[in-house]
Amino acid sequence: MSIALEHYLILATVLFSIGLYGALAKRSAIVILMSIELMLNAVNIAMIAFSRYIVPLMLTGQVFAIFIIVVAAAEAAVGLAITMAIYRRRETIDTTEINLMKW
Amino acid sequence: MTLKTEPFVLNVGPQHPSTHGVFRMRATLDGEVVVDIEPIFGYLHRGIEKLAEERTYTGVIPLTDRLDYLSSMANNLGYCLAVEKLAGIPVPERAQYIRVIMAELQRIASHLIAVGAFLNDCGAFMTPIVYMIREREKILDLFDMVCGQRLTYNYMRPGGVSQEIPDEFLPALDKFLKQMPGWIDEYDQLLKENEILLARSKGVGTLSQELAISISASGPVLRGSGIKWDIRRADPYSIYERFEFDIPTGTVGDCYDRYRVRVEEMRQSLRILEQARQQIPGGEFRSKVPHLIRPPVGETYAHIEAPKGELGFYLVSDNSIAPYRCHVRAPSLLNVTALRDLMIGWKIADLILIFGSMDICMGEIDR
Amino acid sequence: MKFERYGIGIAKGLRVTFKHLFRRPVTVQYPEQKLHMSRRIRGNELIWDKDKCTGCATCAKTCPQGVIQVITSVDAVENKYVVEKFEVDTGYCISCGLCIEACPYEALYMGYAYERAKYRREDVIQTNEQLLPSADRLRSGYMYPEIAAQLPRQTLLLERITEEEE
Amino acid sequence: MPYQLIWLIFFLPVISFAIISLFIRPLVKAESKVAGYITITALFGCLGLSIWTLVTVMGSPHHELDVPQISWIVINGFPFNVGIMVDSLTAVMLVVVSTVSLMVQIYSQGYMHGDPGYHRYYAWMSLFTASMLGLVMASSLLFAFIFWEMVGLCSYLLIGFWFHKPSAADAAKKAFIVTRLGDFGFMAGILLLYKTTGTLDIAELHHLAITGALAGTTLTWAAIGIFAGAAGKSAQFPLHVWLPDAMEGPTPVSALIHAATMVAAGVFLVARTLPLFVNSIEAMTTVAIIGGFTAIFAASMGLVMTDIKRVIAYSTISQLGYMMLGLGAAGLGLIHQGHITLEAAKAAAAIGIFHLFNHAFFKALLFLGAGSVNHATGTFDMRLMGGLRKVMPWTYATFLIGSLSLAGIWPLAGFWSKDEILISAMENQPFLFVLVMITVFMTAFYIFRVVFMTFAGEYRGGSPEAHDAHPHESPLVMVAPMVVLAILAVVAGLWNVTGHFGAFMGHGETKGFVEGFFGIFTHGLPWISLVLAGSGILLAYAMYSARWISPERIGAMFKPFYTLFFRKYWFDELYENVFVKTALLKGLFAGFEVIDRDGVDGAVNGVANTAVATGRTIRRAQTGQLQLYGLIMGIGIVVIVLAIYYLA
Amino acid sequence: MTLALPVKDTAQRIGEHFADAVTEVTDGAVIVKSEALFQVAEYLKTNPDFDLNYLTHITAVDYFDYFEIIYQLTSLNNNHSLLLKTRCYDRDKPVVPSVVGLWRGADFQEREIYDLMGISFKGHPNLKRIVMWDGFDGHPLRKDYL
Amino acid sequence: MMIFNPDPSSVRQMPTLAPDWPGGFWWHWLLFTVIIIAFVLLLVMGYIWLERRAMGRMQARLGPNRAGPFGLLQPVADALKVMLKEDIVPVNADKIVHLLAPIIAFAPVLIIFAVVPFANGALLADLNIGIVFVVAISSISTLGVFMAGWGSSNKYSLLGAMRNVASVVSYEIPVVLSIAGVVLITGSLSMNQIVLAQEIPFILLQPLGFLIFFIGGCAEINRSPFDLLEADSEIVAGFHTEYSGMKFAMFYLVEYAEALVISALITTLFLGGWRGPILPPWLWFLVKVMVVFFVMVWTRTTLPRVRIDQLMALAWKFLFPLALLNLFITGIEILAWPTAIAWLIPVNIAVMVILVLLWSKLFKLGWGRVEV
Amino acid sequence: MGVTIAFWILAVAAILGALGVVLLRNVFRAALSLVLCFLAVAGLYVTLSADFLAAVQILVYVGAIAVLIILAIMLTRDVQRGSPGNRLQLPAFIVAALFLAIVAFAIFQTSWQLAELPPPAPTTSDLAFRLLGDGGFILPLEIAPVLLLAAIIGAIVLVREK
Repeated sequence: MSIALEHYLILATVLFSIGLYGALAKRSAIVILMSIELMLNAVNIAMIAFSRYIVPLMLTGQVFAIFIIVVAAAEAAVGLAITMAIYRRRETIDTTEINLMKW
Repeated sequence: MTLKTEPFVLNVGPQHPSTHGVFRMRATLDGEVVVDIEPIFGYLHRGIEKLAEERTYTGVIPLTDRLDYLSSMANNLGYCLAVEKLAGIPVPERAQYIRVIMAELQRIASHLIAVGAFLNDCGAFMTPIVYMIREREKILDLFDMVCGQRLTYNYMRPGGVSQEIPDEFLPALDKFLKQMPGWIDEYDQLLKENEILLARSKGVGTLSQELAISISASGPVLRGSGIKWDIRRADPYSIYERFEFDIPTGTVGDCYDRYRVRVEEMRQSLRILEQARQQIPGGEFRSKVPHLIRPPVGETYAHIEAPKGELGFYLVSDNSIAPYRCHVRAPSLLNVTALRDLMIGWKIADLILIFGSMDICMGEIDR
Repeated sequence: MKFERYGIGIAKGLRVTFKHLFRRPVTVQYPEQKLHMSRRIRGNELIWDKDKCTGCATCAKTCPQGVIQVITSVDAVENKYVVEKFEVDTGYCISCGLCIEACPYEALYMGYAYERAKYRREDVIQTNEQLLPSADRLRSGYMYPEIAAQLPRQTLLLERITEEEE
Repeated sequence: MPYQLIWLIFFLPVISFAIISLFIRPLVKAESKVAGYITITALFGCLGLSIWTLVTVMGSPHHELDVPQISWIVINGFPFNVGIMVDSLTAVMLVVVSTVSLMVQIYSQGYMHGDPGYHRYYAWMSLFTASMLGLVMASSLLFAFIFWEMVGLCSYLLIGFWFHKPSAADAAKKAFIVTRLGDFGFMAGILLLYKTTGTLDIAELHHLAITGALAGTTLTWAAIGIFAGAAGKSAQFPLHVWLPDAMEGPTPVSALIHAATMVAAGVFLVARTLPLFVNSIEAMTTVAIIGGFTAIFAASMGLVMTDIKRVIAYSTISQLGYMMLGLGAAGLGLIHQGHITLEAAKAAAAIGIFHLFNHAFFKALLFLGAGSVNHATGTFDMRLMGGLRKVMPWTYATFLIGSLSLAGIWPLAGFWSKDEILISAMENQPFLFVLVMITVFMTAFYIFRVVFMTFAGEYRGGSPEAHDAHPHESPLVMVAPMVVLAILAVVAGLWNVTGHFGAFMGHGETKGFVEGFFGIFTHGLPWISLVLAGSGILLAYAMYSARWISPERIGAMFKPFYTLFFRKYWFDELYENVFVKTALLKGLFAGFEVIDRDGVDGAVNGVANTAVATGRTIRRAQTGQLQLYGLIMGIGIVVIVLAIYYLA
Repeated sequence: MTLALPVKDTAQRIGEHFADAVTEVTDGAVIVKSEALFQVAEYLKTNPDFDLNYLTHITAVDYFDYFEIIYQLTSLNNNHSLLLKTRCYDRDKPVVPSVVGLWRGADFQEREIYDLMGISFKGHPNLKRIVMWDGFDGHPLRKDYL
Repeated sequence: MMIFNPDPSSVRQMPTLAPDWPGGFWWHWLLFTVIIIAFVLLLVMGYIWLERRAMGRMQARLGPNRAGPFGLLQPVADALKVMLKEDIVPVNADKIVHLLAPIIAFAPVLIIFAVVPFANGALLADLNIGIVFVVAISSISTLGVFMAGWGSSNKYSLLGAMRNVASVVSYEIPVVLSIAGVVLITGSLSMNQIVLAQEIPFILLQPLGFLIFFIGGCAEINRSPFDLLEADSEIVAGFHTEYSGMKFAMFYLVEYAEALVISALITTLFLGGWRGPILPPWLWFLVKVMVVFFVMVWTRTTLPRVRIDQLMALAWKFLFPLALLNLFITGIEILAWPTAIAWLIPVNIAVMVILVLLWSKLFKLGWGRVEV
Repeated sequence: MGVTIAFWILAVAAILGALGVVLLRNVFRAALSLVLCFLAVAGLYVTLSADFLAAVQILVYVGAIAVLIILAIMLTRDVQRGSPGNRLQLPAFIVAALFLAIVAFAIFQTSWQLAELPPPAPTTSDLAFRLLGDGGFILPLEIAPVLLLAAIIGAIVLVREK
């Protein structure tokens, strides 16, 4: 069985779902950030797979993947910085204890 | 940007590559920055002061060898001066010269180690210290020739020195005096102007004049801070008033100044050695001293400018053959007082550097 | 505008190390290559001249470490002490040489040899015959200039380097 | 020489700025004069190239050079082009800017000597000059706007040059904020134009406006927006309040930025976009009226100021009003004629720009003179000066020339340009004409009040903390630029005696020199204006030099007016107290509060109470846990996707 | 040559300022009451005639009846020195004032004396054992130790 | 006029010489895997020997001279000794991380050699992204060091690891920027193409880039004077303080293999790789690599170590702007003179000297007292 | 064939890595497992003949982001706490599973219009033309660094000591 587009898409979906679960169900802010990175990676796989199988000469998906990587880098930097700032202020990065936005 | 992290307690020592002995600093760090530091010692405590109370006046001399084991000759000299002062023993002219020659050679040897270790602490990978140990080796050869030992000389005695210098000593000394200035110049070439060394040591660990006086610092540490205080000049002992030499001082008292002061002091020591070599007279090497010295009741304090600073012996006699109390004023112990002030706010690397620039000998601190 | 000469300091240092690359090293290849020790070396053993010793135990009194033990009996006939046991615990000896200096009868010498490591603790305690001079237990010239004169001249690092360079 | 060299006009000061800020400032001690030399060298190059450009433009067929554009970025097929537009207007502006800038920089060598911020000063001056040159050369409104803002930034930096003085820092902020108000208009205009036409290329916009593709309300609002920007930069009523305060900056800065170049940028902008204005009678009328009103309004305040720089500053505002009036009147004249062509529209700018051209020289000269006086006395307060004529002959002579030129005395530069504006106003706006005739009198009076108070009579001691009780002539490096500018202030007007300037700008016939030089008096108007100006001078002489009339008496007599003028029509207070504090805080917001409390609240409270009760129950759901929200979002997505599939 | 200050005159001058602070004058040393020690030391340090700004060393001697604490003071500017002593008769709880406030160099030396001689220094900021370990019993340098 | 108007045909096509090494994928793969492993292991031993001998001689010592002729077998003896040593794992250590760390640090170093050409076309894979591959893969080793520092549960290790991360992350940037200069000239990312493009060695065309790459490379692999993460006088042995036996040997190997990587990269990027007259290409490659390494040893012998903040300052305030300027200047040169012309050599060297001097003036390593 | 094997290996590695991120108790190990996932994804890119992106993936994700995450883990000392889940574990699992099911369903339902062309072999230069050439993404490419710069500055400001 040769590998087709669906394989990659399913793989991407699985990764995305795992990331989704992690982002929703974890307490540690850093683990949540890691899960979000997973989701972004899943999107990248899908993008590149589309690019490869649907418009192989255009490379549009790859171009978008590059931008997603940029966004991911920015997100990691800012997200971790926020985590650090919160940690310094409140000595914890447990998201269940960070609920300033409540009410 | 400073990234504040958890305070972090780090034990530097007692076994650490660059604590120059079994010395321990409990450093509280913030990231790499030292927030607090506590020097802890006593790992090498042998109770020399207590032991001295049990020994004859002569028997104490081997103990003094083990104070600052990098400058045993100077320790011997200091102790013998104290005993001579206490018991009123005269010293022959030739012995005085031999003592000065030994003391100054010892100063060079000690400074070589100090400078080499300091540069090694800067991270110059072994090279300077290997070079400097090579030079020290030549001095040790001379000492070996004179007294048969390379580290614990036990050479001086109240009233002179233990033996006459051998015949081949003075020619060898001449040779050494001829070569040594060239070697010092070469070491200066190696690292004196090195940009990295300057960046590392200039302005680092600045010991202000006030603080230096307040902590009773002495030796190159005090002079590095720009205070022209040298006991050889201020209170000349032995025959130092006969020699011409300068007292090198630093300007701001940073690590670099202390390093430079030591190097310059080596040059000045060479000058003294030259003069002593020219003037050395013949005669007795030791005055007649009874085998067991019994000084009259009393107390005395004699101090010398040891390589590391003012080394003093405070002797109390009760007219027995052993000192009633023998206190050693150890320069390293007092110099180490400043560590906390100098190190706080610097990084770990600087901590090592500052410690290296103080040139501390644990044998002296713990005694 | 005055430009400082950046890098010159580093270059000078590099020159010094590079020069050393072509100098002869000072290392001594120890077991094959041995230097002559100082004539006055205080090697880590004592050599006892049984004949000269009177058993006065001045050395034992002088020793700051108390490593010398002299047990004597009185020989009433000759009116002198007989040394029954002359024991030196070399393990405690600090080679200060005070005993040699103190000996009024020139009966005690420092050893000239230095390779005297022992495998067992009790071997370092030397008694009577073990202390006598022999072919491999030469006497050092410490406090004895006449013995020193017979010993080979000390090798000086100072001279070795000088000879090679000139 | 290839046309690409024109780029150098812009890049030379940029390079100078880069060198100074990157290398000179960190590396060289503040005492060194290197920065000044670099700037002056760069500006010499600029001036040479500008003159060459002017000559080339004169020689070219349509007084326009075709310099190829560079595509910077293409968005959706729409290219943003980087280009320069070189026509007669640009060429004239280039010469003005580089000449004045060069003179000011040379002068600054003396004036700023020893200032700790010397290098910074030159860096910013270079940057300013570069931006100004970029502004006049920009071929696209987008780039014009960019440089416009850079000019504003430099102005801010330079007004606040001595930022340790609170007054300077405040003045800088004030200037920045007030001009920003106008810039909003400018930006809105640009956006409006871009939205309507899809281009920002000035030439294309001109074309669209002339052909009528761009017309009606859009055009009017766009033009008024642009004019708002221009009014902000050119300190037109009611945005004039910043300029007098901007005198806190170093005097050469005032001379360059707040007299000759940046404030004139507003006029330039209107001139540049005049083809847009002339298609909207409303916009054109606004320009004319604001200009004319500003002229007399500012002049009236200039009458009573005691600070020499402030007098000149108000004079600048007044003169800028003249220029606006000149543009407006010419434009209205064109509209009245009916048939509007691009050439005619462009040419209509000639009158205003000619005044700008002359004004730049004599006003810079006046400012430099004021700076020179300050250099000697340590103060700007005229009441502490006097009698400087003897000790500062060069300053006096040049200042006098500048004053005469400003007052519009024949045959100095000011006369010629002012006269044309008067003629144009008379033909198109009789009411404004009356106002500006009064202004002519006022102008002559206040500037000679300055001259007499400063230079005539006895020395009144200078600044209390002056280092030197004896004022002295300024050094050569300061006097020389003043002399050059004085010569220009005399001869610059002669360009259009023959009508050549107008022709160069694209309009009108030329005549012989002699005919123009003396023929002007065949009209009645010059006579009237000369008489008015003369009487102003006379009155000033009477009051401040000869003391026939006591100024105090006059002041007491016209006490209400004096107070009104002296307090600047309470404009600062108006803005501060009325607009900000009263109108906004008390009036508008308070009104809202009343409506809110009584009208809205009553109706709402009932609803609100219900809502609160509901909210109290529902808010439990809002736990502040982001993840819960995420979960619900996830559920939502799942539901939606399911729904889509179910429905499809 | 560092000049030893004439003890008689010095004692007299100290006595002028602090009545009965000086208990005894031996040849070479001035002995003051331990209560007045800090004030006397401060006077000696700050008075420009003495200007004894440099504390060469501190030591203590156990004479069975009393402890003698010895302060060797030096003036770096005037190059003279003075031996200042105080005595402490309470063998069980010997206390003398600390001079760390005047000379930081006294810090470790006082700790060492406390450690080895068992003399407490009142006012010392960090008086704990320095060479012996915490919990060590006794004071080795006392004559009655072993 | 378009400033940037890329056209595929305008990229200079390098003449590709046919690889003179055996073809066939699997054979090629096998051969080069063996060659690489042998090359790395042997050369690492050679490096250790060279470093110890050269350093010994520069320090007036002899260096290793007992095992084998001239002590050549000393590295072997060392390796044997260290492998026979007890493998100690601290009680509190994270065992798995502790175990994995040396492997993760070591593997990427080997992988990098896949794209290093030993002779024309003689490389495991002539990837068209060659140099990006190198940069990417080399960033993985950091992770190994990090894991070692973390997994040892030793404060010195942790400090060493932190220092390593800080320095590697900082120095990656100037290094990549200086590589970019080379890539601009070559127009290809492939290592083989880069070598083929070097009619003139790029050290002459890119002297500033070479300097930056050399300094940055030394810092990235923590060679003296940037050997902060194992600064023996400060933090004992840094991240591998707690390692012994085999694992320590791995780190030791990594250390020298990384040095090998950097010297191979410098050789390939700046010194013309395997190109050279007379001698066979692979020998040229070896000689150049050795020379580069000797310079590293030389500096290590001479220079003191910088401090961590000075290290960072050097990266961000000195190398980074210079690298940017270098890239900028190179870009202008490429645009203006698309073919590398010989007279750019003196110009570029002059530019380097001027820029370095100027920037040194602006830049101070800093005294760096932090107020607490 | 080779690609098929590679795909399955890499896919399994990626999923294992991803599962490790969410399941491992030790945060440090979770981060390492994330690195495994990233590396596997990079490998997948290679199988999709996106070699340049694979290198970029390693460079950015492994070289920068993972290191950053580990650094943050060290600085927050969070590793002692482990990585417990919150109360939403079960609903989150259900939502994730549902999401997976639906999207998988959608993927299989859609009939993809595949192009049968092989992709360009070395993508680097083509990618460059797509990004920088006419009608390319030059503006986004210029904006992206601005975004990054802003993010970096923001991060610095956030972690800076007040």
